[in-house]
Formats: sequence, structure tokens, C-alpha cells
Amino acid sequence: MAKKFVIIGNSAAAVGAVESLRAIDSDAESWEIVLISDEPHHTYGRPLISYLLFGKTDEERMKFRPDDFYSANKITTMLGCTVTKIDASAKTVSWSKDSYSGELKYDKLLAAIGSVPFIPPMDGIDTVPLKTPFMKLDDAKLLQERVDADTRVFIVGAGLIGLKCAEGISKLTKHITVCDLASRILPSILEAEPAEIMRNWIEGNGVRFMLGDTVSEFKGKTAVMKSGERVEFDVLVLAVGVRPNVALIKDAGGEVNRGIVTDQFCRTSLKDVYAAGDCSESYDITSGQTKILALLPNAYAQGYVVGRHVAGLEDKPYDSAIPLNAIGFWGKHILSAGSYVGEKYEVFGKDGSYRLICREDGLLKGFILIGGNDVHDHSAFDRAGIYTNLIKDRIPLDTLNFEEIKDRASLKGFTAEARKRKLGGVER
Amino acid sequence: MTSRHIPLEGEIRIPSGCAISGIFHKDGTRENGERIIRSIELMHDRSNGLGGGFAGYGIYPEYKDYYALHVFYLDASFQRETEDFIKEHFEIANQGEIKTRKMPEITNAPQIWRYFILPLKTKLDSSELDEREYTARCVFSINTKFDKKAAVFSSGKNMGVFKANAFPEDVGRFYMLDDYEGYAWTAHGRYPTNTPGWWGGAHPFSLLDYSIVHNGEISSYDANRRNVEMFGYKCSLMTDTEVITYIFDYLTRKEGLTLEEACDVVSAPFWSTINLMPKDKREYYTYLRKRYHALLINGPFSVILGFAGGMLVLGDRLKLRSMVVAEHGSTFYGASEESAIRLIQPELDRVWAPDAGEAVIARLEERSVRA
Amino acid sequence: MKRVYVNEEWCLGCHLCEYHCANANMGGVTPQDMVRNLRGRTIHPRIRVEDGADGGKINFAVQCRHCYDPMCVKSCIAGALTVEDGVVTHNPDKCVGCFTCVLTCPYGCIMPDGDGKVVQKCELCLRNKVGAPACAEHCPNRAIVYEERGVM
Amino acid sequence: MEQGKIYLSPEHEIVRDNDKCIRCQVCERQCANKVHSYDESIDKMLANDENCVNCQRCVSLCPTRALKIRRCENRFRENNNWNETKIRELYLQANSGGVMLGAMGTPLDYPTYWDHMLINASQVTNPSIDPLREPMETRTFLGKKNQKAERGADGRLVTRFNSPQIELDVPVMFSAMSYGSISYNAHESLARAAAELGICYNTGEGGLHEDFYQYGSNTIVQVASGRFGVHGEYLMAGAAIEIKMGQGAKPGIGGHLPGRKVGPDVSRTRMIPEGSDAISPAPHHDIYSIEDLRQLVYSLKEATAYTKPVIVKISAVHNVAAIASGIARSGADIVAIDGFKGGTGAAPSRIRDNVGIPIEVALAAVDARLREEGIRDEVSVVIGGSIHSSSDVVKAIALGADAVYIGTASLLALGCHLCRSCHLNKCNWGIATQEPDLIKRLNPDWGYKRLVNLVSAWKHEIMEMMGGMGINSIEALRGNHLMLRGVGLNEKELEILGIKHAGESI
Repeated sequence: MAKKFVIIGNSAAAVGAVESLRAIDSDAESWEIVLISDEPHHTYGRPLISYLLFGKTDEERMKFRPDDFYSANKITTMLGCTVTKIDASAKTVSWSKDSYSGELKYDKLLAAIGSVPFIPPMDGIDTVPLKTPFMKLDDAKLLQERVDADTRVFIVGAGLIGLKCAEGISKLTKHITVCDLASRILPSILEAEPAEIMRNWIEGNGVRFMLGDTVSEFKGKTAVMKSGERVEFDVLVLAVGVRPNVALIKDAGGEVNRGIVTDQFCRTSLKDVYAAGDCSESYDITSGQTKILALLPNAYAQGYVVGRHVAGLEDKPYDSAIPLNAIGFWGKHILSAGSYVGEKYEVFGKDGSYRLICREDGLLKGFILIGGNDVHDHSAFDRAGIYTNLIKDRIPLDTLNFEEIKDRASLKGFTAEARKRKLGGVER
Repeated sequence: MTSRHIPLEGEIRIPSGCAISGIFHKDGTRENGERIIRSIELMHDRSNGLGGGFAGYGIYPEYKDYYALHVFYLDASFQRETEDFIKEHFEIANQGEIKTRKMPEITNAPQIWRYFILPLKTKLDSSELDEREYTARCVFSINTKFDKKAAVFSSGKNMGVFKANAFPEDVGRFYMLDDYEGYAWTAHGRYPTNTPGWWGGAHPFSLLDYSIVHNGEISSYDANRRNVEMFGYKCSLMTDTEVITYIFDYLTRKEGLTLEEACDVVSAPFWSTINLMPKDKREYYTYLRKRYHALLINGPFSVILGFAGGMLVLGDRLKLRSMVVAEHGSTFYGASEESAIRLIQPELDRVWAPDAGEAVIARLEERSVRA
Repeated sequence: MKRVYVNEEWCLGCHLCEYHCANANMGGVTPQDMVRNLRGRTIHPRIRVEDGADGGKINFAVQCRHCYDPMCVKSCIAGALTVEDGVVTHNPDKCVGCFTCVLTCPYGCIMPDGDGKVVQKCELCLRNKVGAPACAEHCPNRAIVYEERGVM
Repeated sequence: MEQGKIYLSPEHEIVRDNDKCIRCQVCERQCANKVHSYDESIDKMLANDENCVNCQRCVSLCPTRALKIRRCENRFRENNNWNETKIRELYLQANSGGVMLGAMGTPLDYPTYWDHMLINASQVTNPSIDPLREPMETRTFLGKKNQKAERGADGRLVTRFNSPQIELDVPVMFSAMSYGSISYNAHESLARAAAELGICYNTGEGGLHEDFYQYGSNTIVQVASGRFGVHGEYLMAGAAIEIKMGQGAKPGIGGHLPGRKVGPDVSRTRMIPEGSDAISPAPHHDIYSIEDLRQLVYSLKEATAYTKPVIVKISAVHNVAAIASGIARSGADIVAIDGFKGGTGAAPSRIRDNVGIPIEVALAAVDARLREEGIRDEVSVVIGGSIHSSSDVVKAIALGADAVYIGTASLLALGCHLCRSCHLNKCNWGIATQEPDLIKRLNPDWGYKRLVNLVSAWKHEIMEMMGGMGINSIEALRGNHLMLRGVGLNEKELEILGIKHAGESI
């Protein structure tokens, strides 16, 4: 009889686990899969919520996998069910939905439970009539409903989430203010100067920034800033940050740092319990540090490793995680990867583009590529994956002519032999 | 008004369809020409009256050591000149007109003479040729020199060819072949497609004791002709039969091949067949095909080759012409159609159609050398 | 599965593949289509010729390798990239143009399309009117071939 | 020394349909003669007609078919006596003081006798043979066939062949084209095609590149007056050795490979210094007579232990029959005759266009002479010099050849467009060049397949024609003059060719 693999979560890590397990156990002979998620929706691309606002996609097209995903993969779904407790010794999870609740036994469990918004204590926050984080489809739908051309939107946090929200919502209203305690935007992915490039660009698209400033107190639809300035708004978006969702594992007695602690096969300290995605920590090979890499490609990759491990395969550990970001604002794209350490090669293009290449110990460690002001010219970040691959595969730069390709990614810097391998066959 | 000249054998190449038949007594028993006439007569529709003929072996026992020349004098005024030539080169033991019967079916008959001859010793010695080669060359000379006015149409020992421009059964009766007895007979009924026919062009064609009757039209003719002509032959009649005769003569008499080997040259197996053979056979056929490449015969033919003491039946390598052979006791038969054999010998021990390119040879048994 | 392979030894750097690719993916087949589709326009081919490797002597074309374990598919935030019968296929309707795939493709073979709103990639011309890779069909020197080679 | 400015309008002009041109610049990238260029300021492709040799590379590769090349319409005043070409060449010579050079075969309108001969077919009296159903043999052996039949002690025929032979699956070979005059890739294509087809190609006088020794059993190694690349291993490497006495395109003169074509590989293969001109003397300086030739033939046989047939190749000149007869008696196994329309990498145009005789009459004369002398089986006869098609092959075999050489036809199969500019080293098709970026334009992986296709197609056609004649083995066609009829030929021509006129019976 098939054993039971329970997945908590319904996003990239969960899908990765399903797809890798079903690639091996396609007829569900060995494993039954049960997927529990507190969101009632079909799996959707979580980062797509800003594009939904922007009008670039809709709920139907946002589906991360086709409609028959669950049936085709022989998954029992429990959508809209919140897991309340994991009992690792009894190997059960407790769940509730509305007034119902129950327990579910598992043989293996995956916690792909993502992150939760971080909202620091703020005076008068309860007086704000309309406020929301920007994490889930329902958050976007709320904004879609409540924002029109006259609505003044105030976004706290100039990170990825806040700014994507600003871009998305810019289709609905022109009255957008973003504040951040930090003096620059996108601190998690950009250094100061490229951040300045992006700030100018985003400001040029009608967003008002209040940097190095933060709310001291909310008074209904007014925010009183530390600087003394007052911001009138109708809708407040709280995008200060996110934290890994560790509560379930922590409560069950699993080891947790900032995120859930896992090994290279994404196993937690609890027996037969895995964790993958934004809730867990990853080892960043470019910095040598364990980090939260709350990024969709990494989440999927972790889930993929879990699925294979459940199936009994230990051939492909999760061991080449790096920070990866591809994000665009009003047509200007930032593609970045790795860590900005070591010897830096930096170019500020006349066209508004920016390029940072970081090398250390003969390896490529990281890069930032920002497109020019002509949104149709993609040459600044064209083929960036070639660099990413150099970082991920830790390819010694002395085995190729990196100088030839540092200003424009291409395969011609590789040796003829390497090209023959890449272009003459398929590498598994 | 001048009538258009219709070209004859030798002026143009003459292909033709035909009927052939042969009888051979391995024990040397002799029979007269009656049965061979009946056999060829049955296949009347395979010929069209433009040529018929016979060859008999063992028919001149009393002159068996002499070459028997049969000569047409189509223009009587050439007889003297021809006889002068013969006398110049040969000793004549006997000569006379060949007896014939007057028949309405036979018209325009030439003077037909027979000479039993032997080469003059002095001439032969000074020629430094062997007797057969010497005789053959003299025959060529007459046929070339007198260009269809006088034609030697038979030149072997103890054998003779009888032919005319008519249906074969009429030719047999015309020559009164029931008066001759031989251990072997071949016959030919001709269906030429582009000649009015003339006496010298009728078959069998012969050179010394080789006589050939042939049914077919070989497509390798000019390749074969131009090759044998390098070796002293002159294909004056431009018929297949002529060139086939010369090929056999060349391969056996000049190259020293056996008749079987000669057959393997002219009807060689295909390379695809040779490739599958055991090593020694493969080398044998490869050698023959490489060495005698120009003597491979292509196109449809079946032939009966008569020679002193034997008879050979051979078809082309694709078997494009009919040929049936049979045995009854020590008598061997071959004919274009089985009926032509059954008519004269209803009971047969064995009847079969030889494979493409397969040679069937009958020879006199050792103890029966009465011929 | 048949794939497009590139042999740089025979690539002439003529760039014909790019033009045929661009034409094919604009629905064109014939030379007349090419005139209509490409004349006076910047082309946006899915195969690209790299000129001047090894000191200027070597040229070669590159397009999607249709990886067995495609990074682009695994990283797509929108579920717009899928593997259909071995062909890494892109659904522009779902694509939001985040370019994560551009960032992850180790061959640099996914690129923004002409408008820059979504990406584009080689789909072996299986979904356009040509029906088989136009680059290989029109390569004058068989440097680009469409054939079965198995997995290295 | 050049004198003054020469005012000649270009021979060709590029016609570009700007409505079709998409400015892809493929023409520009593909033209080694730098005819095309893109002018960004007016967004147009421009053409420098003067440099155009009309090789058709740009026309062929233009994806929108926007290009054509036509003869320049500018004309000198009409004059049937002093025609355009004559005037032009005279101006050029007056300017340069040089010899006019040209490549490939003569472009002049001399009669092509192949086109005045028709082939026979069977009807009714003799069945035609269907090559799809019946065996149809084109296998050919080249070499002496004059061995006397011998019997061993057991009375059995000795079947060992004394004279070495070349075995061909089809009586077509690729004629001599040297490595140097044509590219490495062209050579590789020829070698691989010959191996797959079971025929031979010919190294020409440039030696044999070490990479191609593996195709030795399908290689004829040539020994020419320059003796380039000739050494013991080379002689042993091939299926046969060819002594080149003459070449149809340039009877009586030697050869000249310019130093710019002598790169490291060519230099090593030819055993001459890099960059040096490779000059082949007009005669072999050790052969001033037929008896000298005999010495060389036997020297080569000695050097190869009598295992390799020796071919002697001559140009078809007036006395060709007698010369061939002499060669047949010199110990050579094969005589190769190159007609005056044969190709070349470079020749003085006057010689190419005016010296020698057509191959058809040369072949007929040689074959007839050898037969008259009874020595046709002493040698095989191979002919070349403008064999255009399978029907030419059939006619050549019927006229008396054992096999044919094809040179120009094989280059056409590789993409040659007969621009006749081989001597410029700028072959846009990668054939007659040693420039690395041009050489790679000929991918031997498909080049050899095109050659295989060509010869296979010809073989099919040859078999069809043979079958039509009721012939199922090529030897029954060889010298079979009755399978040919002349059309539009006078009595003398028919007499020399040894064939009848159409309408005359068989």
C-alpha cells in the first residue's frame, strides 16, 4: 500500500516536490500525496500579484500549473485548511477549516509554508481604516477592489514587495508614496549607486519617495513621519519585510534559526519532516553563509530535491543555491545574482544602464545588470544566465576568456571544446 | 525507276528470331535427316521462310579426314576463280555438285558444290600455321574475296551444313537429307527482321567443325565483334551466329579454354552470384570475367553448338530465350520448344529447361568412336 | 528527440539562420513572407549567431538546447515555461516578462521579444508554419542540423 | 609593367531589387571579392560591380531573392569580327603586358560530339531489361587484360591475375585535382565519396595529405613533372599511380600554384617551402621520349613491387592515337586521355581555348588504333574532359572507353558555379581556395554526400540506359559502336567516330 506524503503549502516548493516525486512515481504506486494549504486557490505564481494589479495577467492566467495539475499528479488537496500543529512523534498534522478540524497521519511531511509579513510595532496602526500586507492573491484582490484613480496609497517599505506593489498599483492610481527607514531603495539586492539609478527611474514614473524616514504614528488616514512630515492616504500597504514562517516547526520541537534549519536534502531536525522554500534557510555558495533566500527558483529547486528524496534518491542534493533576482519596474530590469564581494568591475552606461561584475578567488561571485533607459534595449542584461551559470557551477574563470564576455554575456569566451559540449549535445 | 537496294547480310547487321533443334546420339548411332526435318517443321511459325538449314555430323565417314567445303556460287562465273584459289591452297580429293531436289518452294537456288580437301603440304609449312588455322584463314579469304558471289558455308571434317533461303523443312527435303546419316543433327528456322534473306546468310553458321544454330538477338554484338576482330576474325555476315561461332573458336582453339570454360565466359554469372560462391569458384569466375570481359554476351540467345564429337546447348544469362533439352536412352535432344522433341520422341527419360547461362554438353561416349 | 545542433567548424557567420528564424516566427515561410515580415524592421530571432570567437575566426549560432533539466522551467514564476514532449515551450499569454528565465538559462537562449514585454525562445518551429527548424533547413553549410543525438 | 589607366566597364552588374532587399547583409558577408557593402546613411546595400566574378554566391544565399547578376549591358560598338571579349582582352594585355589567365574548361563554342550521338534501345526483337528487377552490372576493372590462359599441373585454369587492376563499382572516377589547387575540404569530400561509391579519386600533382591515407584504396596518386609530394609511402598508398604527361586544358605546358596558396599544410604535403610558388615544368625532364616513359613506368612498378597499375595521362592532341599506342606498349596499364575541354585551376586562356582536340574523336581514334594493332587489351582507356552527364558516360563507354574521369562535374556537385576564377584563391564556395574562412564554406559532411548522390544518380541512369539497350553488364556496352548513332555529323566525323548516322539500320 502506498505511503502518505503530506505537503503543507501550495506554491513553488510544493509544486517542485510534486513534480519531482511524480516524475519517478508517476502512477502513485509508492506514494499518495496530500496537499494542504490555507489559501483556497489553485496554485498560482505568488510574485504575480503585482502583475495582476498592473493588468499584465489575470487570475486565470496566474495559475502556476494547469487546471488538471492536482488530478494529473494524483494529489488529494485540502485547500483552505490551516495546519495548526505538527506532532512529529505521532507523525500527524492537525488542521482546521472554519468550524471543522481534524488530524492527518503522514509518512513524510513537507513544510512549504513560506513566509509571513513582518510588521513592526507602530503607534496608532489600529486606527488605520484600510491596511494590508502585499503577500497573497487576496491582498492584491483587496487592493484591486479598493483602489481607484483618486485613492492615495501609502506604502511602507521600499523593498522588492513594496516597489512591485507600487508599480502594480500605478495602473490604478497616480497617488503613490513610498517610505523607508533606509536611505536607499531595494537594499536587499542593490548597492547604493545602482539603487540611486532605480530610485530616479521609479520617481520618473510618478512614485514619491520618502527615504530615511519612517512613520512615528498613524492617526486614521494620516501618517505622521519621524521627520515631522505628514502623509495623507486612503490605503496603507505594509511592506516592511517578511519573516520565514517557522512557527509550526518550532512548536513541534524542530530546530530553527532565522528560518527552519535544513540539511542538503532539505530535512529538518524532525524525523521525516522536510522544509522547503521561503520558510527555510539555504546555504549561499557565493557568500558561504546560511541565508534566507526567499526566491521562487530556489523554492522550486528545494521542493524538487525533497520530492526525489522522498522517492529514495539522494543523487542531487540542494547544494548550489545562490541569490537570484530578476525584477523590473516600468520596463527597467534588474537582473542580479550572487554576492557583491571581491574584485568589482563596474560600468555606468551612458544609456542609463549599469553593470557590476564581482570576482573572487578566480570565480565569478555575483553581478548586477540594470537595463538602459530605452526599455526596448535589453543588451545590458541580455543572456545574463551565462553569468549565473558561471557562478552556480563555480567555473574557474581561467578556463575561459572572461575578459571577452564581461561586457556582454556570450558563449564565445568559452573554449571551442566547451562550446562543442554545450552546443553539440544535450547535457543532462 | 530504280529499285531500292535491300541490304543483305554483311552489308548491315541482321538480328533475327528463330527456331532451333538438335539431336545427338552419344553412342554414335547414326540416323538420317528425316527426324530432324520433322522436328524443325513443327516450329514452322517460328520462322518466316527467309532461311533454314541443317548441320549433320558423321555424315562423310568415307572422307572423314578431309575438310568438306560446301560452297554457294551465287554467280556461276565465280566458280572457276574460286576453284583456282582452292586448288592453289589445297589438294582436292573429291569434288562435285551437291545433289538437290527440284521443288517449287525453293527458288533462286545457286550452284552448290562440295569439295573434300586437305591443305597443300608446302603451302601449309610455309604458312607456319597449324592445319586448322590455315584452313580457316583460306575460308575467310574466299568469303571476303568473292563477297557473296561465292561463299564457303561449311568447312569442317566429317560434317556438313545444308542451308537455303526458305522454310527449313523445305530446305531439308531440297537437300534430300534422308540420304545422309549422322550421329548428330542440328536445324534452324529463321525469322530475320530486316533482310530479304540470302542463301549465305541462312543458318547454321559454321567455321571448320563448329556449327551454330542460334535463336536470339544479342545486344553485345559490336562489343564482341570488335574484340574478336582483333584476333584475325572478320565478321563479314554481321550476324550473331557468326560472332558467337568466332567467340567459341577463339576461346577454345586460340586461348585453349574448354568448352565449359568458354560457356562461363559468354554466359558468365552475375557478380552478385559470384560473390556468394566459395573462394575457388569465385576466383575462377572473377578471372574469366576480368580477362575476357569483352566476350561476355548480352541479350537474348539460345544456341546449339555442334562440334566434332559433341553438342552444346547454351542460353543467355537472363534466360530470355526458350530452350528445352531432353534425354532418351543415349540420345540427347535440344529444341526451342518441347513439342519439337516430343514429336519425334514421345517417350523421354528426362526433360528439363536449363538454367539461365547453364551449358548442357553431350559428347560421344568413349567406346562409340565410330564417327 | 531531435534537436538542433550547431557545429561551429562549419558556421560561416552568414546570419541567414537569424533571418529565417525571425521570419518563421512571424508566421512566414517563403522569401516573399520574409520581405513582408522583415523589410525595414529590426529582427528578433530566437537563434543568434555569435561572431568573432577565437580571435575573430570562429562564428557559431546558439539557440535553446531544450535541456533535460531546464533551469528556465524550474524558475519560471508564472508557469509560462513547460516541457511539451521534450520541447521547452513558452506560453506568452502567461508570461509576465520578469526575465527570471533570462537570468537562469545557462546558454543565454531566452530573450525578451521584440516588444520586451514577454520573453521568446526557440520552439524548434514546431508551432509555426514551417513545422521544423527553419535555421537548420536554411543553413547553407549544414552547420546547423536538426537530428537525433541522444544524451551526452 | 602596367601602362596608364584602363577604362573597361565591369563584365557583370549586380541587380538588386530594393523592394525585396531586407538589408540582412548576407551578400556582404559572403562575398570574398568585396562587391557588396551596406551604407547606413542611406540604409542601402551598394555594389562594386568591378569586383564581381559572377560566382552566384550572393544570389544563391540571398534569402529574399533580391539579387541577380547580369552581363553588363554596356557594349563596344557592335562588331562580329572584333567581339567584346577579344577587344577586352586586348586592352587588358596592352595594359599589363601579361598572359591572359583563365580557369576551368574553355567557354568557347566548339562542337560537343556527345550531343551529336544518340543511344539505342531495344524494341520487340530483344527485350529491354528493367534494372529494378534484374541485376545490372556496372563493375569495371581497369588494367591489362592480355594475360595468356594457363593451366596448372592439375589441368585447371590458373585464375591468378598477373596485372594489378583497379576495381570500380561504376566506371566513373574523380579526375586529378591537386590539394593546393582545391581545398582540404574539397579533397576530403572527393576521398570520402570515392570510398563510399567504390570508385577512385585522384590526388592530382599535389601529394596526399596525411589525413587521407585512410582512403588509399580509393585513391589514385599522381606523379607529375614537378614530383610534388612523391615518396615511397605515397606511391604505395594508392590504388594506382598516374603519370601525368599532359592535361587537356593546357597541353604542352606545365603548372603553377601561386605561393599564396602554399600554406603550412600544402607545404608539408607537397614537400616544398611555405609560400613558394609550385612550378610544374612543361615536360617531365626525365622523359623526352617514349622509351624514357617506359623507364618511368617500370621505375614506379619496381618501387611498388608491381602491385599498382600505372596510368599514363595525356592530353588529347592531334597525334593522340599513335601516342596512346606507344603508351600501350610502354608497360603502362591504363592510358588516360584528357580532352581539350577539360578543366583546370589556371591556364593561359589562349592555350586552353586553342590547343588540343575534342575527347570524343580522340577516344574513337585511340580505341580504333589500339584495336587495329590488336593491343586494346594491353591497356584500359580512361577519358575525361567535359563529361556532363550519365548519357555522356554511356556514350563514352560505347565509343570504347573503359571508364571516365569527371572533374568539373564533381566540382559543380560541390557547389562550383563556374565563375572560372579559381586562380584568384577567393573561391566563395570554398573549393578552389586555401583561405581558412573560405575553405570552411564547403562542409565535407554534405559535400561528399552530394558527390555520392551525383554518381549514384548517374549510375541509376546508366543502368536504365543499359537496360533499355538490352545490356545488363557494362562490358557488353564497352566499344559497342552499334549502340550509337550520329546526328548532324558529316561523313568524316562519322568515319572517325566509327559510328553510323541516325536512320541507318543496325
